[in-house]
Amino acid sequence: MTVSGVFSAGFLLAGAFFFLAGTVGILRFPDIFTRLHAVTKADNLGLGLVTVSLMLEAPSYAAALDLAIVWLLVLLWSSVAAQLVARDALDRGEVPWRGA
Amino acid sequence: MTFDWLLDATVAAALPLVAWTVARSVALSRAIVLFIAFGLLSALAWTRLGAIDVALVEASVGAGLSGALVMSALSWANLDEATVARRSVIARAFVAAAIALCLGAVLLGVPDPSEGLLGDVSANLGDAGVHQPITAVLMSYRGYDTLFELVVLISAALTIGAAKSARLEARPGSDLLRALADALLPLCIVLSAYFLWRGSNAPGGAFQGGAVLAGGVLVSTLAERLRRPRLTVWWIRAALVLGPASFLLVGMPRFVEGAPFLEYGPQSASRAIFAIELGSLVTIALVLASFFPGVGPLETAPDASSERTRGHR
Amino acid sequence: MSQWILYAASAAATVAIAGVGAFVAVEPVRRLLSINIAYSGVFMAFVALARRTTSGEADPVPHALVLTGIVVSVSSTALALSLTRRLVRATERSGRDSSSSPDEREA
Amino acid sequence: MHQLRTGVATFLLANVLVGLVRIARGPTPADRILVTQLFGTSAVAVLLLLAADQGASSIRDVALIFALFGGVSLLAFVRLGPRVRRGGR
Amino acid sequence: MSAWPAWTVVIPLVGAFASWLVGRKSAFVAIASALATVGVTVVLALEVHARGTVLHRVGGWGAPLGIELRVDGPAALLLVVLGIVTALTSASAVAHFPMGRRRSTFITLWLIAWAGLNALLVSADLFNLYVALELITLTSVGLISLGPSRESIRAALQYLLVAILGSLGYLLGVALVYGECATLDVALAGERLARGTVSSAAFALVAAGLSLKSGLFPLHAWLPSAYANAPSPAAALLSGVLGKAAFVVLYRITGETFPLVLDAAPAQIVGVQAGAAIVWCSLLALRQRRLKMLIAYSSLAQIGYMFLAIPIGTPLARAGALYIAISHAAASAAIFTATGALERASGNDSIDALPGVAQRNPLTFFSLAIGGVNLMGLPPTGGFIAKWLLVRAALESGQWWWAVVVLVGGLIAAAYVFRVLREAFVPAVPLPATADAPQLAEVVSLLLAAVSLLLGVSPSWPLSLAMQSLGEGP
Repeated sequence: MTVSGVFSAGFLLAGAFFFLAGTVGILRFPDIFTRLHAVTKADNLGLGLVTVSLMLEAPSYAAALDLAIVWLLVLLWSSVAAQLVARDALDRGEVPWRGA
Repeated sequence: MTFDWLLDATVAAALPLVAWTVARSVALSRAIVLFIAFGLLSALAWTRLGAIDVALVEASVGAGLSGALVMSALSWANLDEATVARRSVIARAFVAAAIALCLGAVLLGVPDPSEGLLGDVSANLGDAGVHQPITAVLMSYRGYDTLFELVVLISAALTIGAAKSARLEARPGSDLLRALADALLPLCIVLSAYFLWRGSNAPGGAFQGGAVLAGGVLVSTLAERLRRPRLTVWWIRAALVLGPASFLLVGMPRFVEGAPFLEYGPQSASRAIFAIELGSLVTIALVLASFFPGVGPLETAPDASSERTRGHR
Repeated sequence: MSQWILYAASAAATVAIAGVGAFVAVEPVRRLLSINIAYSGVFMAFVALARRTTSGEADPVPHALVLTGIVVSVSSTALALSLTRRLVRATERSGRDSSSSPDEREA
Repeated sequence: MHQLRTGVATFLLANVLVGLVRIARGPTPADRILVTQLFGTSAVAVLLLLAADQGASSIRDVALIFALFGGVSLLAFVRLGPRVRRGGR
Repeated sequence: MSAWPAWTVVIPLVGAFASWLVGRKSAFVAIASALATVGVTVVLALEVHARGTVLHRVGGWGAPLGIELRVDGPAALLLVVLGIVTALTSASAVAHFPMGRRRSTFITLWLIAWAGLNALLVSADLFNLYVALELITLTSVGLISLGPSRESIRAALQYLLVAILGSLGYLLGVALVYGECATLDVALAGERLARGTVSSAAFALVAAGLSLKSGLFPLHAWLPSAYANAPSPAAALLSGVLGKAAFVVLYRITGETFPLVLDAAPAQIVGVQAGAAIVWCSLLALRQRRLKMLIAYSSLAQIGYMFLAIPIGTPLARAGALYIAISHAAASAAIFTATGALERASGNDSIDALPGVAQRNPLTFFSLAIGGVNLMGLPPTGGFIAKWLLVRAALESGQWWWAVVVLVGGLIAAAYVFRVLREAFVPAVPLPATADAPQLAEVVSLLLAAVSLLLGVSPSWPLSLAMQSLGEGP
């Protein structure tokens, strides 16, 4: 395996770990505001790592650019989604969790 | 055992499982979100089966726009009330299993392998005017079907548009949302052009392009950056029928001269198909976007709002 | 087991489950969701059957049929949702006039 | 590399399926809708992995569309979904 | 190769777009395209009569790659008669809807539905038939939802959900056929389809889906409310013309795609459903208090007669079913139009309110009566010819019990028709203060009744078309 292959595999596994973390978060966190963090932060980091891993092995410059665009789009949506959901929850009168 | 097989098996097993949970959901919001998950899983299945065109349409129309459509039902449908009686789950499961077994046995009884029409499609690609087999089937070999499909879309839009359209509730949108909409709309326009262009030799085409454009318009209307398309404006009425009209206009000259209907002629085929795809893209985008005003939220009376919220807390 | 068999079996199960769900559903939106899923199952059958070729390249005709089918089923979904919404609105309006609509009595 | 990528893709898919438990649990519609973000992101990752694995740029287009439409249903929920006025209850 | 089959589809489609673009003043466009469409179908029928089945290869590809349009005798007959009924019915819409948005929406939807109907009648492709069916479904739903009340919307929604569930079965059957023989052409598939599990299952799915869409017993309960709550012109169109679309598809593919499975169990199950529909729905019609509901249930019984062609299966039975379809199209459109006119006059469609209304509008009531005679199957209407053919076919094939069912159905029909007709002769004292029925609707219902009479008086030309594809004279 080439050096870039080793790095690529490493990033990939790291990305998978963050996805796992995100899922654990959405299942275990106590309220919607904390779960929001799990979904929009951990998963995006996971996707970023996967993207980096694939960029290292990308066949062409255009393909790598494509990957970057996809990741940026997901980031954009996540940031807006997080804000929308949090605001919606506050509007409905949900109180953020303060620790048990 | 390879991971390829495991991946396919997971997708194939998850699909009926999610279908079951949707049918069994008491809360409507649960059924709807699972329905969106089903769209996503089936897009994965299309990809695994090599149907990239179908996956593209599923991702945009199936999971994206349909998801948004049914999501809007949450505002007025009976919310999470237990309208689904929990009766005879076992009987239902038994019936479903019996039907599934029969259907499965029949489906697996068809000849294997079978080439289908693959050979015919490839052999005639030279005359069709495009290199991508699926675009050739959609626009050339079975263009007649596609013409009717566009008319189906239009007649749905017409009926929906004939009702008084609902107003969007004017809760102020955030600056972030507006910024997102302003960034997405140009991107969607560029991407829809890209899919249209790509359709002649790779997966893509008028449907994918139209759906992407409709998505951009939808986000912009939800962010209150665009007015919803109104079917009373004359140029929107004209644009709505552009797709089938371009089929007829492109097909007519040679048809009148005695050629078969929708025969484009060997020299002009690829230009003809491009013109039709362009028209269809406009129709598809407009119709899909116009599906939304009809399914917006009710204007709630002040006294009714408190009752409406009870169900989902 | 070859890939198409896996998905064809999945299609059969999906159609059966969602079809039964559509028949027993009482409320229009839920019935609509089940019908949509059952359609996806039918489309899956088409696409799985297209995969039986020896060359590995799939038969494009079923793919095109499925594309047409998806668009047709989205139109009917949108129409059904619009009608449901009009129905709910009409019921609410008449309920507000006479305050005897079953929906409001429940609430 | 092929086995690794398909393996990770399978793992992510399993991850999504476990995440569906949150949809079952709720408790509010917003909690459920939040999960669409989880599976949107995961689906993009799975598709990108498959695209790289099969060397098919068209699969990357599917991922692109998923990314483009990733939040549309969530947005529709927030803007068109159940309404509550502040202090309405 | 002839261009006429494609023209039957293109003209109403162009008319629909033109009326959509013109908007409010779309009545002129409607009249022009209706005349042109009827003209084209007549020319096409003459060509079929002279030269046999007419073929058009769309795009020049031909089966199995492309879609073929093939018009045989029965299809040509249906094109002409259903076309004339459709055209006449829509004329009453001008009287029903005041000029405005609802009228122009009606006209556009009606023309699209007509295009879909013609597409369905000329198409020889299984998937194209599905798309045409869906087009007819969606436009029918649109037409129902133009009705006045909340019930219209409820009926439209119900109609849509049931219809797409029916299409699901049909589509699954098509998937099986394509999987088995790699073609979607109805005749080519028939050649390649061997007797076996797959073909039986495909037929069962297709027949189940289409009979659900037609409202065949026992899954019929959803249909009457659609007919009763739609605006009268739409109800006439639905019960007379559009409601037969699914049956026409089944008629075509039992003849061309599934001739081998006709003696198998699924066909006999369809027969039991048809017999039950004839008896049970006629009995239900007897119990109705609203005239529209009565006609709706009688339409369901008539659907049952048509489906009898499948278990009997002989050419004569097929001709009989076809004749039921066309004579009932004219008769039920006449009845619904007349009922609409009477309803306009009296304000409701209750049977008890009929006496006075009938005396004030004798002409309208006369067309109602002719339609009723057709439902009973008495001469000189087309209904008589149709039932005579069915009875003869049943006896000739040795399945005498279907003949009994046909006769019993006719007797019950006589009971409910006389129940309505009696009211005309009950003197109403004092004569209620009702308005006169709209003249246009009156004329239209008379013309429709005349069509159903004409089919009974001079059956030779229609019958020779109906039997043409079967290679046998009248």
